Amino acid sequence: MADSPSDKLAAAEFASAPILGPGYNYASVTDKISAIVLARRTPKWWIVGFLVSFALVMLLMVSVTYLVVAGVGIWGIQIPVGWGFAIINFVWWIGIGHAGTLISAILLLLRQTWRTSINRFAEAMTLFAVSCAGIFPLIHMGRPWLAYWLFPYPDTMKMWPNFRSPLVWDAFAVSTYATVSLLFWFIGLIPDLATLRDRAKNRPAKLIYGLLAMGWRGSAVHWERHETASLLLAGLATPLVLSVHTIVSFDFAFAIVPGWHATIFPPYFVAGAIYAGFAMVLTLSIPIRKLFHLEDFITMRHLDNMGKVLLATALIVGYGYMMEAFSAFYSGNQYERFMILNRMTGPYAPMYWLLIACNIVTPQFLWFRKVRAKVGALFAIAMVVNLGMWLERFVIVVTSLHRDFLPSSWGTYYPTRWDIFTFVGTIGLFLFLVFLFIRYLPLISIFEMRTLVASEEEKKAVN
Amino acid sequence: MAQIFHRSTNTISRVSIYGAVILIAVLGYAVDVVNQTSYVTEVHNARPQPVLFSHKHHVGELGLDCRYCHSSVEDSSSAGMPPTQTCMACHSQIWTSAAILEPVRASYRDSTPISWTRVNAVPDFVYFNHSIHVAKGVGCTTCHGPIAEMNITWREESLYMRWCLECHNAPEKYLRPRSEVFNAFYKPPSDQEALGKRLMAEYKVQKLTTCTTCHR
Amino acid sequence: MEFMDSDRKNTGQPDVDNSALRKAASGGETPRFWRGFDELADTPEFRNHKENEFPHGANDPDAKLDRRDLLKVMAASAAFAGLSGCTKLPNQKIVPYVRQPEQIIPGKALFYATAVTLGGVATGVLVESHMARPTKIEGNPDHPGSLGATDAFSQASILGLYDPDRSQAEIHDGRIGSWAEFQEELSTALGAEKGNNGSGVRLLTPTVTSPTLGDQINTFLKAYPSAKWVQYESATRDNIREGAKLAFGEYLNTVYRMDQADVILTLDSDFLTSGPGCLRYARDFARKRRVEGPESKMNRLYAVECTPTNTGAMADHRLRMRASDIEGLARAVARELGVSTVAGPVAPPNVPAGWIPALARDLKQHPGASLIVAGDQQPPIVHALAHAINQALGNTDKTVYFTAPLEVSPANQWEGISQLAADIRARSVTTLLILGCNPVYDAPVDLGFKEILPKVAFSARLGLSEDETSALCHWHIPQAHELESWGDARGYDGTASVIQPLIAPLYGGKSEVDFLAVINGQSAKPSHDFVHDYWQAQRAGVERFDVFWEKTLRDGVVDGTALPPKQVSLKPGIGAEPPATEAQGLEIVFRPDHTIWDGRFSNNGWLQELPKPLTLLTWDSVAMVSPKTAQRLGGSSRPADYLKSEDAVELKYKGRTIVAPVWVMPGHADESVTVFLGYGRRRSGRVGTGAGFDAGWIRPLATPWIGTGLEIRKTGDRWALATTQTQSTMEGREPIRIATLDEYLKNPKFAQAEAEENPLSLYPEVKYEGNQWGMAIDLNACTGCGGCVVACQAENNIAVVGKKEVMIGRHMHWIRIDRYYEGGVDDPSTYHEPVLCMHCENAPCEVVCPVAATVHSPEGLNEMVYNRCVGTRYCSNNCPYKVRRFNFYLYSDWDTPSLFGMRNPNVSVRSRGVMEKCSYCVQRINAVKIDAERQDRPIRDGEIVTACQQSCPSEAIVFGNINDPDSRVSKLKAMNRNYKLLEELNTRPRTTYLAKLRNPNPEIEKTPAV
Amino acid sequence: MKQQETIYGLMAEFATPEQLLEAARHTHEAGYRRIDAFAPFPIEGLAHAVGFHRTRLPLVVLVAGIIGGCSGFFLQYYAAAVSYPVNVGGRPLNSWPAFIPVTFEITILFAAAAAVFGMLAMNGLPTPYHPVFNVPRFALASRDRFFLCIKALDPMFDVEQTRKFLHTLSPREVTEIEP
Repeated sequence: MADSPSDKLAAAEFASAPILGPGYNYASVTDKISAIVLARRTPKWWIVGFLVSFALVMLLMVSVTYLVVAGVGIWGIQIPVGWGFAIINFVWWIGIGHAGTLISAILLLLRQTWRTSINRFAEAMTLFAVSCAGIFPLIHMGRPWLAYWLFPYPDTMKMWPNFRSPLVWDAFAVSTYATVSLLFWFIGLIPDLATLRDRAKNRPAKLIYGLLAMGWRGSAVHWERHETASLLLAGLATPLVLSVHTIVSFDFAFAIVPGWHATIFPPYFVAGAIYAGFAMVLTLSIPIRKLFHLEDFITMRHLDNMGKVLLATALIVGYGYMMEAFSAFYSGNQYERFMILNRMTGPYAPMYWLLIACNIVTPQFLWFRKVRAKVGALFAIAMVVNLGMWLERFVIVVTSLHRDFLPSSWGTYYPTRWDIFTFVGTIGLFLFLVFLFIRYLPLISIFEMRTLVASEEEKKAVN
Repeated sequence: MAQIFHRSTNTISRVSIYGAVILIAVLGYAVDVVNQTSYVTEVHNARPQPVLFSHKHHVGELGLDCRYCHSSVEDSSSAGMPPTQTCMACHSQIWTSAAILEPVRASYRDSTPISWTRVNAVPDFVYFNHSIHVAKGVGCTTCHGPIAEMNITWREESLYMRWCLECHNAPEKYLRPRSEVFNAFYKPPSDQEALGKRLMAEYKVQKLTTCTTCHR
Repeated sequence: MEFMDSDRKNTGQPDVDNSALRKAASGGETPRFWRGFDELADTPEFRNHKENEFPHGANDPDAKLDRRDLLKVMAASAAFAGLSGCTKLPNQKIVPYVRQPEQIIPGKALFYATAVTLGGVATGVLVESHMARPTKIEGNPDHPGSLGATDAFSQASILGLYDPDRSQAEIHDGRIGSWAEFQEELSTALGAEKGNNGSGVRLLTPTVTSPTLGDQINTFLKAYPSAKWVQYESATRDNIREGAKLAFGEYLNTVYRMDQADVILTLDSDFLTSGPGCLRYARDFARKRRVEGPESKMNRLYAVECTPTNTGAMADHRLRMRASDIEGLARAVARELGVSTVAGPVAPPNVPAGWIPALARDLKQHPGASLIVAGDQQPPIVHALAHAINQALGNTDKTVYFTAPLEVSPANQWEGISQLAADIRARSVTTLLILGCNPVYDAPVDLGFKEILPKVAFSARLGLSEDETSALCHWHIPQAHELESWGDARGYDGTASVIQPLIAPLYGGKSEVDFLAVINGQSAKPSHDFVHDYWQAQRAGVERFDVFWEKTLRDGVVDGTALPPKQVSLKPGIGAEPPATEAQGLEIVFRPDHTIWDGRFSNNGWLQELPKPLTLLTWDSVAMVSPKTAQRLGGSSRPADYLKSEDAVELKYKGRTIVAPVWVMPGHADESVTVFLGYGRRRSGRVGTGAGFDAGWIRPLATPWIGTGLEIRKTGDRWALATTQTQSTMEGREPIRIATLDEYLKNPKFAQAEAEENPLSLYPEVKYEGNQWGMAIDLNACTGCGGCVVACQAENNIAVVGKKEVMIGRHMHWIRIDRYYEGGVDDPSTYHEPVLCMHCENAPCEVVCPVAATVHSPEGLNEMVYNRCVGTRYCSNNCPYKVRRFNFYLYSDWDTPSLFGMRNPNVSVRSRGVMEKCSYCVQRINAVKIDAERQDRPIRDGEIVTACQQSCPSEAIVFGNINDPDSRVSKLKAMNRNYKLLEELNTRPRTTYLAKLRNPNPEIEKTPAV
Repeated sequence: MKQQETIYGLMAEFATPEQLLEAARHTHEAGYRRIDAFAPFPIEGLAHAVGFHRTRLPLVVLVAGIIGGCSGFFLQYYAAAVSYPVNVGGRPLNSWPAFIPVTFEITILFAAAAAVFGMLAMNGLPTPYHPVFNVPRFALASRDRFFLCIKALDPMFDVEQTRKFLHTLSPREVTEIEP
């Protein structure tokens, strides 16, 4: 069993602040969390937020429909900039997804007990982010209805995908990632679904939660296998999550375009992903703990830790940018040199410097405990980082392409309103799913909170 | 606590889960099967024609050579459809009053072409050339089937790319001597493989599977 | 007439019955010339047009039907291509002939020889015809003016033929009329004139070199002695004619022998890419610049010009100078070369010290092998001086000779048109018959044709489209396109070609010959007979004229019609009278547009979208100014105020103003503004109407080409322009490698400096055996004319995307001509580089395609399979040459039936969302391969010719088998000038370039430029 | 033994995990084998206490992973080098380095699927209906109560004896479980 009481003890001792408010027992954590789901009355803010996000989903529908009818020409893409917002957004969303898996898998392996209260919705966030990401590779195609050609199947043409293409790797990586995340998330949910089944008052809820819980009854043997499965999945998900963003970075690193063709991409994409992901977790958890009064479960300790992770990854990413510039100059390759100079001084220079400001300068405030202790400040920084990471992808995609080898084919890329609608639309879809999730599923893992309570009590016993 | 579900739910739920998996597999296979059916491929589906022309009679019984009507097959991409003139060459002499031939006579009389219904067609993005296939020893009936037995002409093969590649990957299985190309009654010999290999060498037949062979 | 044929795939469009022959073919034409007629007569999409008598296109059910089927097939093949190799069989019909004509074999192309004309001068062409539909124009190797090459205009005439905006019916005062009705009205009108010998009758035609037409017109003038015949074109060549008259006292035709000239001086002339014979001149010129090895020589070209031209770009020494100063320079050179009695200032302004003497010395050293060429826009005196200098250098009859004029009756067209205007104002014109001309749009504006034309009692106009002039005439008669009509015309050296129809008039148009026949009351006689009979009369000597006629039609030229050199004697005292006083103020120069000429091609999408050389602008005309002048005109020293490209300005000249976009043109002469004719059409068609601004509006009778006193005022607005290249410098990269001849001889391997012997590769080398296709492009020969671009567009069914898309950067050309400047913005050297798919052996595009839609063929082709492409655009991103083009929208026209017939049946018409690019004309490769295979023989070198190569006048592009050491392409690639573009990327391109060489005059190269 | 038809077994309820763990140990030591314990969260050693030693799940996952990896690579090799060999960018037909990412992803996919479905299968889930749900207070097993069940199938099972025995473990209460 991963989080043995003793480990939790150790973790708790080193911990500066508590990771669970005082005075909670099995019953109270159970009731507090399941109450959120089973509450009769839906909070007003939820209804408002839900409707807003729903409206944005409709915007997405409109944009995509028009896209399929008219063609990708409605976007700003052209030659030389064949990829624009679509791929930028794809990488951005995928990156965001990574934090969830990281928290649920890697931190589990590293026995970080503080993950307990945030991993459930972090994982959910992963799923939602990946589903937003998944839309773009599909719709950015000139003929999306033929997307299935990217997968191998015996067809009447005897044709196969080209397995040398990073896009095919992408297709496999992203779909695998989505599937595994979903499974991981679901088996984590089973015991809590059982809890809801047993707490639910009205029959439909009982039925639905009951079916989903698959008749979980908390048998010791079941728990044993459940724990093993979770650990195995964590072990699998960890290399998977690293591979996914590595492969996403291959989309660029495998191309010969100056600014893409760099060995540094995989590590710095992964770091960037975690960076973006944690920023998004913060962005979500801060309002959620406020609105659902979960300050005792998602404590300042959590926010503080996430702030630290943010800072750490910010430094890695910053190092990435530095090395990119350095190797460009050091390489002596005129195209690379030009590329980096063009980023810094060319038509898109503002984007580049704004990105530096967002991703490297701003997070430096997190060195100060005071800042990390201010919820508002953390939230602001997280938002800035979200923006910064989007800009990073913009810079990578656009500034590399718009001026490559032959000056004769240089061009400038301007997004159209449809680029923006589609992007905003996916943000809407993301929020839409988040709202559904926090209303109808336990947004904190109940059974793991119970284990946490158990460990707290042992701590008392020891003291 | 009371039971929420009846005993049977256990079985039902398990069956439905594993059933779903199997169902998906079956559906996938079904699509492939349907694509092979004559409903999709039109294979063996005799199509109505303005004139009840019988290859069985003209080729099978009278033994007309393919080239008598499809005259450009040896030097053009298209095998060519016979002008009314060609029909009238004989039918101005025989069956001159047969009702069945009225459309032909009418066409000749007031110079309005007969519009036949296409039986063998490939998509617009496929560029097929009859002359080179004929020149390399691919017999008419290899693709067009037992034409000498067709009263109303039907399509013998799916004309799917997969089908084309069967021969382009292994011509030796299908080649025949040039002298036999237009023989509608040709039966491949028992040692087809050996013969095919010999002819491949003799006719310098290549295994062309590169895209631009057919797609431009 | 059948010239050659090649194995091509059937169009898949129904074959058709030729029974309409008897119905349709009027009278006694030899049927087989008319075969095109009948096939078309019955194919559905054309039937629409025959029945569709309403010109303003009431939508036709049949057309819709066709379209639906077509879209069905398209959609189906797009949507289901994946699941099933081909879709559920669409219910197609096969419509065979009733009686099959002997030449036509379904699926095989026929080639017919004919000619297309510009300004009356013929270029011999071969027209490829599929199932009697003309689909492509090639040069006629037997025609001296073509030698197998074509220019953009002739290539694009195929689109002109199928242009859906062509007029489709006789219009009488705005209502649909009929040909018969018109004939009646005309005969009454002429009948009324009979009494006074037709003194009220005027015949307005473009320049006529057609012997047959001339003969008809003379017949008419005999019948109506007092009637007047006026020839007029706004891009008139009066200056040349008057120049000859000034020098020799008579109208003459000047022919150059570039192959004889070692030193050439052009005075504002663009002889390489425009004007009669330019194709031939470009070829001869380029041949004098083929540097094969150390021993080879190069000619030397000096260009003095105001507006940068392709010729100027090719020059070894280019001197920019206001157009009105060039006369001064000509005088100075003449004096330097001892042409006596030349008056005028000692040296014109802005000429580097020692330039003229050095030039003169160089010319002197090449007596009989030098050449002075004066430009069409230069006044007669400059031409006269040029003649005089050539005479003095002993070039006459060596590098230049003179013949009788090409025109049937040469005349000063501007005097003609102004006289006509005067007569109309004086009410002395009662009947005006206009053949093709569009005076309302392009006549000198102060003649006010728009106002006076309605004053004519009976005016009729024969025109391809219902344009500005037709709108003001009582009658508009749809004109038959050159590819639809019988006629003849003379080439640049006088060689006559018979123009034969490839197809029946799509919209029931009438040819000029038909029209004259009606005027002469011979409407019963078919136009073929006029041409036939005329030449029969000319060849009275020949027994078996039918054989001669047959041969003439087959060859495309009439034997022995080239005009013989004429002995000329120079008039004394040329240039003796001092030049007109130095013109003051800002200069304005008018020039015909490079792609749409005087506006006659303005509704031609291919030509509108063809990037104009040097500016690479499309869909627009501009007012060109030099950077310095742009600064000055800014009115202040603040760079923000300088005139910039795309600033809208008001041009005020001789009291008229027009708003135009500025284009700051490096290398343009200072204090001079160039504007281009042909734009700002008000009634042209879907494509041409409204594009650009009408420079003609400020072009008075007095100054057709060059004037001074222009005023410019900034409007403050912006006029967005669509150019296909925004970056003009090489940014320290070396896409084009350049050296002077001396440098090259010192270091013959300069172009291959940093080439590695065998670049590293992780992977085992792929063995390429058998035929391996490759291409070599000689940058020393390429003039950047753009002919190849349109040729490629025609051959490969490339779509036109329109100004907006070009502005975003979505033009579709498979071959583009890059232009780079080197040196300061004021007077840079200009270089051209055609870039098409390199067919890399290590193709970056192929590896990244997820669905293997672009892969490598065993013969080394980089294949692009449209029907497999899903459109990720990854390949384009990863193509360092950016030669891939993407269908962001459904660019190909799947709706307009008339365009279906134009398409090359051997190339898929691309649908939305797929990538496309140069295929090395794989359809041609396959056709030849199949022929060779069937005849069991190897493919001969030069047997496969790509469209761009075929059209190239300067033979810059060579394609062939690089595995065969004796092939031309291998030989070129073996040269030490040969280099690979972006070699350092190790993409191993199959297309390579021969470095550019310049041959400057050492004396001048030393002197610093001003 | 007629009890088996009438009841599924006996269920004892405890207040704390420690008590349950204790009780489970004793019951096992007492020789009962068909026993099961129910808790709202995993308790260290409980499974061991009820006599469950090790799960075979990891092995299943390993095998699935290996199968996935092999089939993944073979699929690519077959497609690129056997079924339709074609020169792509001058790369060899079997560009195995390029095939690794997909191979890896398929390995993970198979292994992960095996882990989840293996777990469910071994646990005999889904089982929406189960006798233990008949125990009135069993709903609390997913909240804060801990249960020990001795099944009637146990050879040592006898309603009275077993009930007595369970009471020695000082449960909150002992109830019979309807089948």
